[in-house]
Amino acid sequence: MVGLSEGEKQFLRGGIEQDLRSDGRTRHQFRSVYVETGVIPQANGSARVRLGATEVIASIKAELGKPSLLHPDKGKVSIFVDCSPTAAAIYGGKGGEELSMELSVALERCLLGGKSGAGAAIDLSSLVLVEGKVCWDLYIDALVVSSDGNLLDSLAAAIKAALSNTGLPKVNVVLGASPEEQPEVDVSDEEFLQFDTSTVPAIITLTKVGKHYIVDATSEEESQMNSAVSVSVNRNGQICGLTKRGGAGLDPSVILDMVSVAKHVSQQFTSDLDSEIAAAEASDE
Amino acid sequence: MAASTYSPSQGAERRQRQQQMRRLSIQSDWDRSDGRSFIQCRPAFLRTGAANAASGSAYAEFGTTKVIVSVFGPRESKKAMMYSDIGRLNCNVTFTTFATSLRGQGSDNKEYSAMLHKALEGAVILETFPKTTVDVFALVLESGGSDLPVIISCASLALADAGIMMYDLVSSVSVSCIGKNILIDPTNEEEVCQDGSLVLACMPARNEVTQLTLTGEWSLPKINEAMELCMDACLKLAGIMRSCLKESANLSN
Amino acid sequence: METTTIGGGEGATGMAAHMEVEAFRRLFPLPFYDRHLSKSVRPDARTLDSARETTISLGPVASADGSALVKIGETTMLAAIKLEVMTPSTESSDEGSIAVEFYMPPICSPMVRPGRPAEVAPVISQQLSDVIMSSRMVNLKELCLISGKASWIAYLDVYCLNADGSLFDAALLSAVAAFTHLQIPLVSVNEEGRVFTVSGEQQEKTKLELVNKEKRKLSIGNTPFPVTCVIHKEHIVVDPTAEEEAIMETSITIVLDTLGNLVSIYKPGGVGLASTATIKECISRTKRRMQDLKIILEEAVSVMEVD
Amino acid sequence: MGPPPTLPTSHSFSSPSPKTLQETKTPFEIRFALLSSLSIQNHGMRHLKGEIGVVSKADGSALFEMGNTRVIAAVYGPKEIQNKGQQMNNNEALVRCEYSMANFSTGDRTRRPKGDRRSTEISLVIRQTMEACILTKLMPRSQIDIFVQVLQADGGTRSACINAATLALADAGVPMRDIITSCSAGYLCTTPLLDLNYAEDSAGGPDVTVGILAKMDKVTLLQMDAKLPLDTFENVMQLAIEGCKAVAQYIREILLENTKQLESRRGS
Amino acid sequence: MGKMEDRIDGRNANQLRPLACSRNLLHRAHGSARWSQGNTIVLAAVYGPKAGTKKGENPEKASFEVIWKPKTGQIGKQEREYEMILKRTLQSICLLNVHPNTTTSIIVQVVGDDGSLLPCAINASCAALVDAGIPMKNLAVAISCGLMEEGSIILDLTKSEEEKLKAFAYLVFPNSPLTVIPKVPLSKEQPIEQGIITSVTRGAMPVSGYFDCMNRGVAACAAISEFLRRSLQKQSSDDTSRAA
Repeated sequence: MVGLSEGEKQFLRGGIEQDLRSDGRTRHQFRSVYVETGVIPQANGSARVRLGATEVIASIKAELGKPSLLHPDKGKVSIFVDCSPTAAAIYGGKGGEELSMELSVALERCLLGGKSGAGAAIDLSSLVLVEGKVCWDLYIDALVVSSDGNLLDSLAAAIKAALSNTGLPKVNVVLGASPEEQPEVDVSDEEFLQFDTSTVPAIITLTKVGKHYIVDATSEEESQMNSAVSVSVNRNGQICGLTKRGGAGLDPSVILDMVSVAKHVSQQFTSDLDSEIAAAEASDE
Repeated sequence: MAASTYSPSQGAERRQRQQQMRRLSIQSDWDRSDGRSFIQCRPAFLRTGAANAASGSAYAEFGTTKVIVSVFGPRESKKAMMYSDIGRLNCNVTFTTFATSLRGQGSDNKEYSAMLHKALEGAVILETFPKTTVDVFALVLESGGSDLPVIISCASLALADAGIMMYDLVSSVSVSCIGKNILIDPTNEEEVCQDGSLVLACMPARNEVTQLTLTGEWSLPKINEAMELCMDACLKLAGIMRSCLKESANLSN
Repeated sequence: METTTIGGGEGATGMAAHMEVEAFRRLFPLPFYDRHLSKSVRPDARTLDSARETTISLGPVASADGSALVKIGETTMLAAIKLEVMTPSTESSDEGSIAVEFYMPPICSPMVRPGRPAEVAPVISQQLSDVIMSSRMVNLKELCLISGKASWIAYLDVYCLNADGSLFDAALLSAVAAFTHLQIPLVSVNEEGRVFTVSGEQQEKTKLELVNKEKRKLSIGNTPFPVTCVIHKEHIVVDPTAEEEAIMETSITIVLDTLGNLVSIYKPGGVGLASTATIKECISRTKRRMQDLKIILEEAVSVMEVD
Repeated sequence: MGPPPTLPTSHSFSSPSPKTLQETKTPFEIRFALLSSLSIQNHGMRHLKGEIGVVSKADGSALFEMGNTRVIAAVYGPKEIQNKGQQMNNNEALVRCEYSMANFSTGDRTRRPKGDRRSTEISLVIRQTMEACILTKLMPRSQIDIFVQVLQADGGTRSACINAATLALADAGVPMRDIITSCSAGYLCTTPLLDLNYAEDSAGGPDVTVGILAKMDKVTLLQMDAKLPLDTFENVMQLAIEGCKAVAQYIREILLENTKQLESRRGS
Repeated sequence: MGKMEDRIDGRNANQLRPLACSRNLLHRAHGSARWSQGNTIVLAAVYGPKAGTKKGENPEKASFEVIWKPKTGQIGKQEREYEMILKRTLQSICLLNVHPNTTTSIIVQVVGDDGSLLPCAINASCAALVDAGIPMKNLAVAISCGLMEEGSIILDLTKSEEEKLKAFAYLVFPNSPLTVIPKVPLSKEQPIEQGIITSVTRGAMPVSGYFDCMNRGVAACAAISEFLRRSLQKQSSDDTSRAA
């Protein structure tokens, strides 16, 4: 819903061509990232992340549940993204559902790994308390409060920050005598287990405008895109997920080039994000 | 018990899957259950004109994956839609209740609908039908693995059958990554125990990728290898699709 | 211009001389059909009392316990049955049950859009389950596994893949064929009281106690066969297409079973009235058609057995 | 989160130690803290916090906190009417309102579908309340969208939403005849209580929500559930009106501060 | 007339439950009627004709929509079927060419259900259409006929009878102009020329049984239509009439 005049479009495209974008950034430069943790007191972990004028909140809630029959040795994680109509009027009513679903699916794809669980950012087997009986169900709820482009990257960053803010209470499980009996669960309210978020990847979306690709596009820039590729890269430089958006086709070699650029950019972004998270955690204490 | 009724085969299936998973993760070399090699696709059966009520339709059968796609239009857009000087593409994917081994709800699959839309929108020349909508409706009769690629290929065939202008046919193939191996056109059992997957839709004649999704952990060279494998298979599939279209054109003459 | 479809007879016939057939068909559908019917022939070259070519193929859906694909002309129906286990109610502790659902997915007709189910879908759904229950085609006692503990619930889902008239006929025929094809899996019971399937080799190895060794097939008695007719003036038109149904609004569906009993006479309103003579005529058409359908179904079954 | 601002006026409303509530982490602790605050039987209002311009792309936006209840409001418009069918009257602006709750806004996580009964009702209440103060006649053939998003719900969400919407409308520069503020009051254990939190609200006593046009001193919104004797009701309502006035005072200060900042920015 | 075996409620096989019909009960509706057969009570309201037809309807004719409101709970498949049957039945008795491109809504509220619900709803809607002044060719009269095990027929079934019987049929007949002229008996030699408008059956029955139902149904419908006519003709302010 960005209405740009011909002149403005030319200005944007010209800037990108000359590696100087309208807000003064280079093509592969992120906007400054701001992280605040512990913003939702009733959640187990939460964070607010701001990238320029884009603002998202992520909250993690953990509930005790039963592992699924197919994977008795794994906990469950589900991700729900909601686009608040406050962020843009078109998200009102049912208008935001499609985008919300698309973002949720893209995040699940990037964070939860393959069907066998390989490459998952969150170690699902660490969520199991008693195999086949008790496990943690993690509900990751994210809300887009204000939107100025690059929602997916911001959401992934917010989820990472919220996960590092998460403390799961220590649980003592006493199994019943017979297999049908519900096990007794004792949830500690003093001891908490921290989450290891070093494996959580960062998502880098490269937006192709003209011949060039840019990272962290604003909504003005996104309106000019031909196509975009979101790549999730973990600390080891492995690719953990990839989604293409936008209609125009891409040459396979271009995609591979974009992936390698994303890999390169991710190192800087991940370290920036990590230090921001650490700072936020410190101030939160 | 959560549900009041249940399928008696749940337990057996679970055991089977666990066995399979154990087997596949240990060995590096094994035979696929249907006797194919790792880089061999299932035999594809394609037909146009499956439902005559539609402007164009196609039926695709890859192994046990069976899909019907009907295309309606170009026809009047919904009243609530605003004016648009290019056409709209509306995609909808539904699974039958008996498509999967556990009885489903038979509701729309929003995720696949969105993916189908993304895979096709780059290929359809929307400028040729301004103000109107082309509806692409897919029904998965039976799900036997690699459902999305089959839907995409079948849909582009149905679009061609309906005479909708496209830059090129879109063909789509997926691969599964299990252990060290890359398997093309995986079946359901293989998909369940995959470590990663890559779905690629492309216009082979233009060498352009219209849709690419990837899950699991991949290194750059491995992505390269998988993409090449897919592009190659897509090219072959497009050939089959083309001959299917020619055949139906000859028949009608 | 007067284009009322009811009274436009004379004007239309007058104009017909200078008009292309397709244009006449579109503009004056009713006179178009009137002229055909007066010569006892239909636009698709059928006589009034002949049905379209009907085919039945069994077992197209491998993931279901029983399935059938039925085509009557262009109308295509896919029916599949999945068996699940339920705890029977206390009133009928030795009976299973059947849950019928009829779907018209958007692929079947340009009139159906996603999210808005077709108006007739729930009606046909209800009609199907009424007829299947009325005919007592399936003995519900045969669906019992362990009296009072567990019994089968057969989920019958019928999908219309292409809608071109006489939907109920095709749907009921596919449902009957799917029940004929139904193969009940071998099951055993574990210590928690849950029923699970047993494959052949497993059974040999472990010597599990089987619950239903004999009851693998349902004995289908009293198969119901349907015929839909359109009543237009003095004509009775058998097996109408979608176009014929839309133009000549009065339709009547008759279901007879193999014993010659009347399972259903379904006539939901309509301009034309059905007199005793008309109904008798329809019944005799149904009897004739039933013989054909019986043979088609038997052939489909014998083809399966050869395979 | 900035330092909690102290309530600027009326000494009679003491802040019910918001610090302790904010520092808590787990749902268990929160519930415990809430229950203990119940036993204090505080007559006062929870601490207030307002912030203007939290959503950059909106024409006007604001964050409003009442204790642990925290909502965001965004205003889009006045703009062209999108759906002509909704236009009731050609001479007035069309005001629309949508209320939504974040999944994480309550203690028990529930996935709530959009447009359930409760949110439709609250949307309607907010819309009607705001319509009373917007000079709709000045903007014929146009539409104003008000979106309120609850980030944290701890009682009195209606009031918080109305207060946030007032701030957002002012930020958007929508002409209003007065500012509307809202506050709730209840009656528990023979004591009238101002600004109920969730635990107090769910105790089952009556809950009176009042909205007033602050300067004109008129009540535009009055809702109550449960039963209350008439004379007690008057007391409770009076208390709520006092609360509204305090909120109005605070909102005025925020708006003044905001205007000063705008002025200084323009001046520099 | 077969065996005069008494039924649970003391009626004989041929006897209908007490009928009652009152009209013009609702202020806002253009026409309304409440019809009861024993404990089965249906309230029907008619709104319209309103301008325009819904998508998919023929704009050259008047169209109808029926909204079924069950006594409790949500509308299910059975109710959707009833809506469709009711709509098509009413369409067939109204003059569709008088108000082309209009929609008339009929809202059917079930007040009590003790069997023969669909016939009762048809009778109620018919009376409501008359009350609203919708142009009609003739009235429709509905009856339920049950087939006993030994072949005899009972009329106007209660819910428990519907559940117990092997087979039954809901039949709708037009009230032919014949009944306007009083005291012309429907003799046995005279075949039912006008035929049935609507037929819905449950359970398997021999073909002859169905024709027996038709014969008995048409006779009973003559009585019902006589009652309907009398109650419609009454212009008293009270507008309530009761059958003996």
